[in-house]
Parts: sequence; C-alpha cells; structure tokens
Amino acid sequence: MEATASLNERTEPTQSLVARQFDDLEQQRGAAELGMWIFLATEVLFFGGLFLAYTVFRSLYPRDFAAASHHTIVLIGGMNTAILLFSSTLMALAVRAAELRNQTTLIRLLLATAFFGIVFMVLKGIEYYKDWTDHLVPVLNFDWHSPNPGPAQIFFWLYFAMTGLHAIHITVGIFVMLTLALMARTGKFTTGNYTPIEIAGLYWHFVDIVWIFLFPLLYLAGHR
Amino acid sequence: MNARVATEIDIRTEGEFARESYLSEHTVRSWLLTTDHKRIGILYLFTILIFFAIASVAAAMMRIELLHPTGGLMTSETYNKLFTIHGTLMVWFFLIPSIPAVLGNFVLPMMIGARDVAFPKLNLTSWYLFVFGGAFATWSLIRGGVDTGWTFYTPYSTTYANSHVISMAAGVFIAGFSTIITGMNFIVTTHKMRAPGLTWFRLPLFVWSLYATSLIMVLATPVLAMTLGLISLERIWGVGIFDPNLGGDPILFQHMFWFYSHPAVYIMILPGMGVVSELIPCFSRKPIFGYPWVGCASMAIAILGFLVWGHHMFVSSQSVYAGMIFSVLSFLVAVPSGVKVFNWTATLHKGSIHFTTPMLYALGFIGLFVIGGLTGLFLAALSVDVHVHDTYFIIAHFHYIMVGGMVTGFMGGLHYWWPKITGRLYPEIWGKLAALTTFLGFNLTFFPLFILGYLGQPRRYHVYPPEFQIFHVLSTAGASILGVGYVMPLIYFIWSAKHGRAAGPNPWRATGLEWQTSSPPPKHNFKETPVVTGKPYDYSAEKDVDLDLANL
Amino acid sequence: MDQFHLFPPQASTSAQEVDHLYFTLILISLFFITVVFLPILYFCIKYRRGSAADRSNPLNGSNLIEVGWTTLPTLMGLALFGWGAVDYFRIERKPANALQVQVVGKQWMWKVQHAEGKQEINELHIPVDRTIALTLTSQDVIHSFFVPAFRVKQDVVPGKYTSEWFKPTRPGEYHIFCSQYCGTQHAKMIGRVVVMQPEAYARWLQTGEQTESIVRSGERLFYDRGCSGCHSPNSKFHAPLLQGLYRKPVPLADGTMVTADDQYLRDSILQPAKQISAGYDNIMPSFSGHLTEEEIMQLIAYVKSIGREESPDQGKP
Amino acid sequence: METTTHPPKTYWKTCGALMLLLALTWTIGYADLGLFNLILALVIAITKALLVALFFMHIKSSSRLLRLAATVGVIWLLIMLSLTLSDYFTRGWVPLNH
Ligand code: HEA
Ligand code: HEA
Ligand code: HEC
Ligand code: CUA
Ligand SMILES: [Cu+2]
Repeated sequence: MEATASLNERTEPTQSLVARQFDDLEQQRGAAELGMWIFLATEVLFFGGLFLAYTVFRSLYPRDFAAASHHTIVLIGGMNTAILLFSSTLMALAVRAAELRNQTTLIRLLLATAFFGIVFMVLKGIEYYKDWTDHLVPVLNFDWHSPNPGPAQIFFWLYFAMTGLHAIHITVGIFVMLTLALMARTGKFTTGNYTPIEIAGLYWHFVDIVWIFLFPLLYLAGHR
Repeated sequence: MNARVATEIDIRTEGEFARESYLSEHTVRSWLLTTDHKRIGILYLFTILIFFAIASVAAAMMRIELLHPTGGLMTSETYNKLFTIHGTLMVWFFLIPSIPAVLGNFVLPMMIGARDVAFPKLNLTSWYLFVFGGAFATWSLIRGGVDTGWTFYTPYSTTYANSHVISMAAGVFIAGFSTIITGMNFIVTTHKMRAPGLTWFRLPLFVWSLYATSLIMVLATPVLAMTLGLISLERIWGVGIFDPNLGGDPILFQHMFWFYSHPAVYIMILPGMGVVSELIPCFSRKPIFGYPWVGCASMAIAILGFLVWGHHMFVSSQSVYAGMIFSVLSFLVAVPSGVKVFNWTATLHKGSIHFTTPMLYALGFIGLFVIGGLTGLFLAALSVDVHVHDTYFIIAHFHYIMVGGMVTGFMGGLHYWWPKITGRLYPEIWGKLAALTTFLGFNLTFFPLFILGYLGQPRRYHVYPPEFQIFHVLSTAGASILGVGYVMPLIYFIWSAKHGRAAGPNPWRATGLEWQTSSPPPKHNFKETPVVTGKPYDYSAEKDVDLDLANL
Repeated sequence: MDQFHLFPPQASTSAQEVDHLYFTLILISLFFITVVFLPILYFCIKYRRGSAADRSNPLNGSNLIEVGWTTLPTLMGLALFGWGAVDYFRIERKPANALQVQVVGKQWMWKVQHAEGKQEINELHIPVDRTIALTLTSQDVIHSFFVPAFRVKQDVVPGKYTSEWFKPTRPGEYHIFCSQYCGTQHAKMIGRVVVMQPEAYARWLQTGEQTESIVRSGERLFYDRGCSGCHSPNSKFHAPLLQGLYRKPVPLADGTMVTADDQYLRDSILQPAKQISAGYDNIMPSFSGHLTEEEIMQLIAYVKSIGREESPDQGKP
Repeated sequence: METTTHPPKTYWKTCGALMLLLALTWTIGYADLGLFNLILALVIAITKALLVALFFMHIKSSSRLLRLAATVGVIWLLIMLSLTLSDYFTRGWVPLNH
C-alpha cells in the first residue's frame, strides 16, 4: 500500500490550529464552510414550514391577512430591516478584517454588529409591547372586531411564530458576536485561522435574509 | 480499490491489537466523552437496541391481543398506545439511526480512508441529543404513553387526545436534530475527507447510499421539527392553524408531515440498499454490475423521493389533480429501486457465491424488498389505494420494506462488519440458522396481512370482525418465530464478543479500505493514509478464494 | 368462524374496476418476481462456490442493458398510473343524479340522514342499482368512511364537505369501517350497509316514526333561525336572495368568482366574512357554534332545493 | 488557500443597493397595485437576498459545491411550496359526473 505520510508531515506553524481529523488548515476551513452552508439549508427548511403555512393561509384568507397585516407597525419593521442590512454590511467587513489580521478593527466591527442586533431586539420588543396593548396576541389577549376572527388570529400567530423564531436567531447571533469579540482579544482569529468569524458571518447574513422576506410578507401585506 | 489486501497487513497477535485498538480504553469516561466515530457508532448501537426492545415488546403485545377478534387482553386505550409507541420508537429511535448512525458512523470514515468524521464533537453531540430525545420519549411512556399513532394526525393530536403528545413530540423533535447533525457530518466528510485517489466513482456504494440518505436527513428533518413544534404549541395554546373551527386546516398538517415522512422512508431503506451493494459483490467475488447506475440510483431515489409525499393523502380530500401528480411521480420513484434490484441480480451472474450469514441476509433483503416495493405500486395506483388505504395492506407493505428490507439489511451489515467492530467471529452456523428463522418467521407474520388488508381490515383496530381471525392468528404465529430469530443473534453476538475466534483484519477477503486495517481498528483507523488507485470491488485477484466457511 | 375468504365481496360497480387493476398489479408483480427471483435462484445454484460452472468473461455492466431495464418499468409504471388515474377520477367525481344521503361522523359513530328525512346510526339502508351519493362531514376529528365491499373510502374531515358515491350491485349486508384513526373507540366506529331491493327499501323508508324530509327541516330552520329575516324579497336588510343560487357562479366583492357548491354554502353560513358577495355588506352574523352539523346540512339541502325554482330579480343589485 | 478578501467598496455598494431596494419595497407597499403588490414585493425581496448571498456571503466567488449547497435549501423549499399549492389551487376543479 502506497501512502502519503501526511499525518507525520505537519510542519507548518499553523499546525496547532488543525484538528486531528484534518490534514491541513485548508481542508478544515473547507469542511467548516460546507458544514455551515448545509446547516443553513436545514434552516431554510425549518423556517420553510412556517413560510408554507403562511402561504397556504394567505391564499385561503387574502382579505383577513391584509386586514390583519394593517395592524403591524411598518415603521419599526422597516427600520429593523435597515438595521439588519447595515449590521450585515459591518459583519462582512469584520470577516475582511479578520482575514487581513486586523485585530482592533475586527473586535470593533464584531461589537458593532452585536450592537445593531441589540437595537433590533429593542425595537422588536417595543413593537411586541404595542401588539400586546393593541390586543393582538393570539389566545392571550386577542381581540378582533369581526364575527370571524380565526384567520386574523392565524395571521398573528404566524407573525409571532416567524418573528419570534427569527428573534431567537438574532439573540443567538448577538451572543456569538460577543463571544467572538471576546475571543478575538487573544488574537485567536488574526493569525490566519479566521474560519469561525467567517462561519458566524454566514449565519448572521442568513438571519438577515430571513428578515428580508418577513418584512414584505408580514408588514406590507395590508398597507394600501 | 486496489486489490492488495489482508495478507500485506501484519496480522497481529490478539494481545497486541487489543492493546492499541479503539476499544483499548475501558473507563466509562472514555466512552461518554469519546469523539471517536467508531465508539460513537457503538454507543448508538446500544441505545437503539434498547428502543428496539421496547418497541418489539409492544409489537408482541399487539400481536397477542389480535389473536382474538374481541381482544380482551387490554383496553382500547392500551392498544392505541401500544401501536403508537411501537411506530414512533421503531421509526425514529430505531430504524432511522440504525444503519446510518451505527454502521455508517463506524465504517464510513474508514471506507474513505479518513481518520474520523469532519466534526467529531458534533458527532458526539448528536448521540447525546438522541439520548436526550429518547429520554423525553421514554418519559412520555412512563407518564402513560401517547395514543395518536406515529402520524400525529390533527386535529386529534392537537385538540382531542388526552395523552402525552407534547413530550413525545419533543422527544422526536430533539432526536430529529441528532439526525440532522449525522447527515451534515456525513455529507461534509464525504466531500472533504476522501483519501487521495478516491474519486466519486471509486467510492464504495455504501458511501453513495449514505450520502443520499444524508441529503434527505438534512433537507427533510427540519420540516418535521417545525411540524412537531407547531403541534405542541397548538396543544398548549390552541391557536387553531390545524383546527377548522378556528379557520385552520388539518390537511396542511398532513402535507407538512408527509413532506418529511415520505422522504424519511427512504432514510429507512437507502442505507440497507447500500449494505446489500457491499455484500453481494463481496460474496460473489465479483465487481458489482453497473456500478455507476447503482450509485446514481441512490441519488435519484433521494431526490425523486421528495416529490411524492401526497400519495399518503389520496383519500384525505386532497385535490384529485394533485393526487394524480403524486401518483405518477410515485411510479417514477420506483424505477431506480428496480434498477438496483436488477443490478444486484446481474452481479450474481458468473460469480462464485458464498452463502455466508451476511450473504443470506442480503439475499433475504432482495426478496423481501421486492415484494414490499411491488406492493408499494399497488398503493401508488390511485384507485386501488382508495380501497387499501389505512388497511393492513399498508401495514404489510411497509413491514416488508422496513423489517424485511432495512432490518434484514441492518442484520446483514452487522454480521458483515462484526469481525471488524469486535475483532471476533460469531458462530457461522448459528448465524445462518438465525437468518433462516427470521426469513421464514417474517413471511408468516406479514404475508397474511396483505390478504387481510385487501379484505378490508382497517389498521389500528384491536377488535375486528371474526372472519378475519385466521389471518391474525397466522401472523401472530409468525411473529413468535420472528421474535426467536431476533433473539438468537443477540445471544451469540454477546457471546462472540468475548469468546469468538479472532477474525484477523480481513476475514472476508473484501476490498474495502475498512478491511485494510487491523480488527478492531486502531484509534485513528489507519497507520498511514491509504491511497486508492483503482475501482471498488475489484475482486479479480481474489476471484477464486475459498472463504473457509467451516473456520469462520 | 365465518367462511374463509381471500377477496372481499364485489358489491358495487367500482368494486369490479378496482379489482381488475388489482389483479393486473398482482400479475405484474408476479412477472417481476419471476424475472428477479428465478435468475437469483438459478445463479445461486449454478455459481455456488466451488461449482464447475463457466465463469469466464463476466460482464461488469452494460449501458444498453441498464437503459432497457430502466425503460421497461418506467413504461409499465406510466401505464399503471394511467389506469389507476382514470378509475380514480371516476370514483372521486360526484355523480349528478344520485340519491343523496347526508353522513356526519363523530367520535365514535356515524349519523346518517336520508333525503326523505329518515335518520339512522351506524347503519345505511340503500336500494340496489341506484347511484348513492354521500355528503360527509365530521363534527370533531378526521374519520374515514370505508365500505370494503364497494371499494370506496373517503376521509371525513371536520370543517369541510367531502363526498363519496357508489352504485351497489348486490343486495346484502356489508361492513362500514372507520378507517382513519380517530381516538379511543376507533375500532368500534363500525356499522353496516344494508343493500335492499327497491321495494324493500321503499317499505323500509315507511317504517318507524314518520319524519319530515331533509329539505322541509331545512326550510323550517330557515325561518326559525332568522335566515328569512334577511334573505327574503321583503326584508329590510340588503341581502341576496338565495333562489337559484346553487351551482351558479357568484361574483365576490374582491372581484373573483366562485361556484356556489356545498362547501361555499357551508362557508357562507359559518364564516360569512370569508367570501362576501359583490354588492353586499358584511352584515351576516356567523352561525358557527349555533347550528349542528346536521342542521347545517339541512339548511343547505333547503337552499339547494329552492335553486330549481325561478329566482325573482329583486334583491340582486 | 482560497481567499475571500473583497474591497470594502463592494460591501458599501451592496449596502447602498440594499437600502435603495428597501425604500422601493416600502413605497410600493403603500400603492395599490392589486396582485402586483405581492409580486413586486417578492421580486425585490429575492433581489435583496441574492445581493446578500452573492456579495456578503461571497457566493459570487465561491466554489460550485458551495453554490450548490446554498441553492439546494431554496430549491427544496420551492418544491414544498409548489406541490402543496398544487393541491390547494386545484381543489374546486372537479366537474360533476354525468
Ligand atoms: C422504508 C420504508 C418504505 C419504502 C422504501 C417505501 C417505498 C414505497 N412506498 Fe411506501 N410506505 C411506508 C414505507 C416505505 N415505503 C410506510 C411506513 C407507509 C405507511 C405510513 C403510514 O401511513 O403509517 C407507506 C405507505 C405508502 C403509501 C400510502 C398508502 C396509503 O396510506 O394509502 C404509498 C402510496 O403510494 C406507498 C408507495 C410506495 C412506493 C411506490 C415505494 C417505492 O419506493 C418502492 C420501489 C420498489 C419497487 C417497486 C420494487 C423493485 C422494483 C422492481 C422489481 C422493478 C419494477 C418496477 C416497476 C414496474 C415500476 N407507500
Ligand atoms: C420501523 C420499523 C418497524 C419494525 C421493525 C416493526 C416490527 C414489527 N411490527 Fe410494526 N409497525 C411499524 C414499524 C415497525 N414495525 C409502524 C411505523 C407501524 C404503524 C404504527 C401506527 O399505526 O402508528 C407499525 C404497526 C404494526 C402493526 C399494526 C398495528 C395496528 O395498526 O393495529 C402490527 C400488527 O401486527 C405490527 C407488528 C409488528 C411485528 C410483529 C414486528 C416484528 O418485526 C417484531 C419482532 C419482535 C418481536 C415479536 C419481539 C421479540 C420477541 C419476543 C419478546 C418473543 C415473544 C413474542 C411473541 C410471543 C409474539 N406493527
Ligand atoms: C343580518 C342579516 C342576515 C341573516 C340573519 C342571514 N344572512 Fe345570509 N347573508 C346576508 C348578507 C348581507 C349576505 C351577503 C354578504 C355575504 O356574502 O356575506 C348573505 C349571504 C348569504 C349566503 C351567500 C349568498 C350568495 O349569494 O353568495 C348564503 C348561502 C346565506 N347568506 C345563507 C344564510 C342562512 C342559511 C342564514 C340563516 C342560518 C342566513 N344567511 C342568515 C345577511 C344575512
Ligand atoms: Cu372514526 Cu376512526
Ligand atoms: Cu410514501
């Protein structure tokens, strides 16, 4: 049996960054990247269940959905879209900073990304509070002036489920960014192995994309 | 793969390989914190066997209850809980992880010449998630069980059932993530970690089938997770998306459930097909016939399998036209399965066939899978399905595939790789006896159910009109033989792990890379990363080898 | 133990159709079983280890063969699909002139009402050689109305109307099963169909208490529940007249058109806001929860019955 | 090693385009265009998502494998949506049997 002695051939300085099952950093990075993209594909289908329900019910009850959507706060939804798009830009720059081994910029950008995530959550919180006082929360205090509130309640249930699931993702993202920022202080990501930053970036952009669809579907369905 | 095998590897003495194999460490800690894919495979093996045992006992109790038309052994609640437990545990806690998570975890990295899977820590996490999910499922059993059937149809499951639906749904939900992680790991491992020279069309077919399976795991399971999540929230809050009284739609649930569950049935057969594709060439001492066709058939099944879920809903009030789309696609998905079967058959031509235990299981697989698959065509044919939907015909169809096919494939694979896993041989004669017993017991258990189903016996009935009794009695008789057939390997496997004869690195003189290292394999699989220079299943040099069966 | 059967009785027109396809499928299965199992058996014997068979020049693949055994099953599959689909289409389409029977499923019984008003539980008496159309709904979970002797089955879904038809060809008694799992007593949600000669059926209709016809009950409800307060020519509310409505296209307020079928009528009563007729306001109250499934069916039968009369023009904008 | 460094200008341009599209979709949301409201909203959303994927997530410069992985989830979502809707949209079509 011929053999490449790759196991014993690790002479690069980056050696310690490579996990035992990989041959080199490149293989490791490729694996992590592919793994993340596959994870994102599962995420698409996870959210997909809700998007399917939304599509079906919107096609069954177009009028109720438009009427219900009218009660969402477009201003907050729109601002939040802008915020996420902006934070995504910062995140992309953070990956670049890591790649250029620029530690200070990296930390700053990670913190900024997290900050905008937090702003998003605060605005979302305000909106949820308004929804509560407007009696729009299904089951708990839903009060809809129509003889047949079911479809509107379904709209709001989907609204809360979709934005809620999205908010959970944002929260996770914020913690990831903060942790990465902390870890970046040791210089961990600026020695050539910036894979974790890149992976986290993919995640953050994905969460952004989900919101890009939620905004028109939930907020703009009824404002004419 | 290149043909130089066994003989070139230094066959160590027992004491020597015992010292440095992956099994050398014995502490509990070394098992619970392991990131070695081989050990994780073994952890999975033990876990799924526990669930198989529980679910089998449930099956045995159902079969005994069904001996008499008026039942009498148990209340209807109990029976309903039994088939639910049986179905959920068998599907999610036994069959789905069976070949992928046990055998796949164990051999996939070795087959491609890797030191481990791409994400070993995630791999361990996946096992913990599985155990955690299993704990929820068990908890729901302890608290009294669930009575919705494994399909959780709404609005029964959301509004009317008074059993522990949420904890069961949570269990399946969590176990689902363990499946997703396994799938992710396999896909990345296969893409990124193949040994030098191991191109896609040199991969063993088991790897192809696991790759196709993983695709389904990754793309279908999240939808199940969402669906079960919605069911649980519906039960808690009753918002009504599946409740027609509140404007919801129970049929939507069925779409979501089957979008996952039909592809999932291919999670429950593709790995078995993969195993058979290893066994048939090995014991015919011949390359597999039509290698690229068999490999691509796996992918075709995985992809087409996503397009047919509505065939479970032909009488659900789904649109007639949608029914037709799903029906025609169901016929098409059967074609690649046929291609596989024909290629296996052709492989035997001019082979030198050894009737070892794994080979018996492989042949059993083909026979039973073909019957199960062909009866699937009855169900895909719209007008016939109207009659047989939700009858014992369905029960017979899927047991033929899942038990006759996949479980048989699992047993075949387990016997085939057992020498690799433990370094020891099981008693061949007992192996053959068990294979024959399961085959006979199986047919007696499930063949009568086809007739019963066409007669109109609905499923999930614990009492039934007396004219159906004869078939139920036959089936129960078969089940007791089948049960014996499953208990036998359990006994001799345990025995052989300690007392079996040492197997040596390659008792079957097989060509796969996993056979080119010692048995049991060392911790990092290979002393040196192997290089692949040729096609798989190249038995040309080993054609006339006579595996000394008496000694095996 | 009763007689030993391998096939259920054939007691309806579609039973024959289904059985024909079934037997064909069995034949096709036998064909494939032969072409797979016989070679396996033959090879296993001929090429067993150590046998003296000729093993020179084995074939390891051939695209021609592969294409062949891919095409053949594809074509057979498409043919089988076509056959099944044609029959299915016939089974699923509601016949126009049939004896109407209303069936409501609930945990765990079948409630049946004939057009003449006669009601029964877990039994269905019908005349032979007449086309029978069932309108089915459930008041709780999903059930499924299954008569093996007729080879028909239809899920009975809460919140919607499904239909099932058959034309019995042989007098006798046959099983009704609920084949969709519906909870604890699912296995006991069974009954029987009694297929009778027409005269016997007519006599059976006369037995027991005299009942008013389903349409008559519906008419009474129409007045008792206040429908007529709005839906009548001299009402002070602006509401559509329902004469001639059934099976007609209805223009909706959002510009679309729907056909006024059973499901539409049902939704109009229970969820009036879902589809508003063009030119009217959404003032009709929802009767959801105020009417039983049987009463809704009766009301609809009434609205359908007035469909045939000439509809006066007043009331329509 | 494959590198992903892109000039910051690309990112800022993408960001600008995204903001413009946001403004556009927001405005259109208030106009009554009938069915086109939905169609335009989706077209814009898809464009935005593409921009993020192509530039921020570097799909534009990625290997074929990653592009495939990125699209496969979406394709499968479309399968789920379209086949399910094939049921909902054709339900009332069956004519009477005469
Ligand atoms: C491992 C599991 C598994 C597998 C692989 C399959 C494979 C198939 N299944 Fe099955 N099925 C189940 C598990 C499985 N099924 C389960 C669990 C249920 C019930 C769920 C429930 O309700 O609880 C079910 C139910 C089910 C239904 C719904 C029935 C109903 O509820 O009314 C249908 C309908 O079309 C169906 C069809 C098929 C088809 C066409 C295949 C095909 O893939 C089979 C393909 C194989 C062959 C056809 C044999 C080999 C081919 C040849 C020899 C060539 C000749 C071929 C042609 C002429 C085309 N199955
Ligand atoms: C996925 C894998 C799987 C496996 C391996 C099995 C294995 C078996 N299954 Fe099951 N089965 C399902 C999946 C599976 N099943 C599913 C998904 C359903 C649908 C559930 C639902 O409707 O929701 C189902 C439903 C189902 C039913 C229909 C219940 C109903 O609708 O009323 C029956 C009835 O006979 C049955 C029987 C069996 C038997 C006899 C075995 C045998 O293979 C088991 C063999 C093992 C033993 C028999 C036990 C060990 C032996 C002993 C303890 C010795 C003593 C035994 C006796 C005296 C009998 N199964
Ligand atoms: C308060 C007045 C009112 C009462 C009471 C009322 N309806 Fe209506 N109904 C209306 C109006 C107004 C419309 C048209 C707007 C709409 O489609 O909702 C209508 C529409 C309908 C339609 C659809 C007709 C079409 O042309 O599309 C049906 C069917 C119907 N009603 C049946 C009933 C029945 C049955 C009852 C009694 C159980 C009833 N209505 C009670 C006012 C009423
Ligand atoms: Cu009603 Cu089962
Ligand atoms: Cu299926």
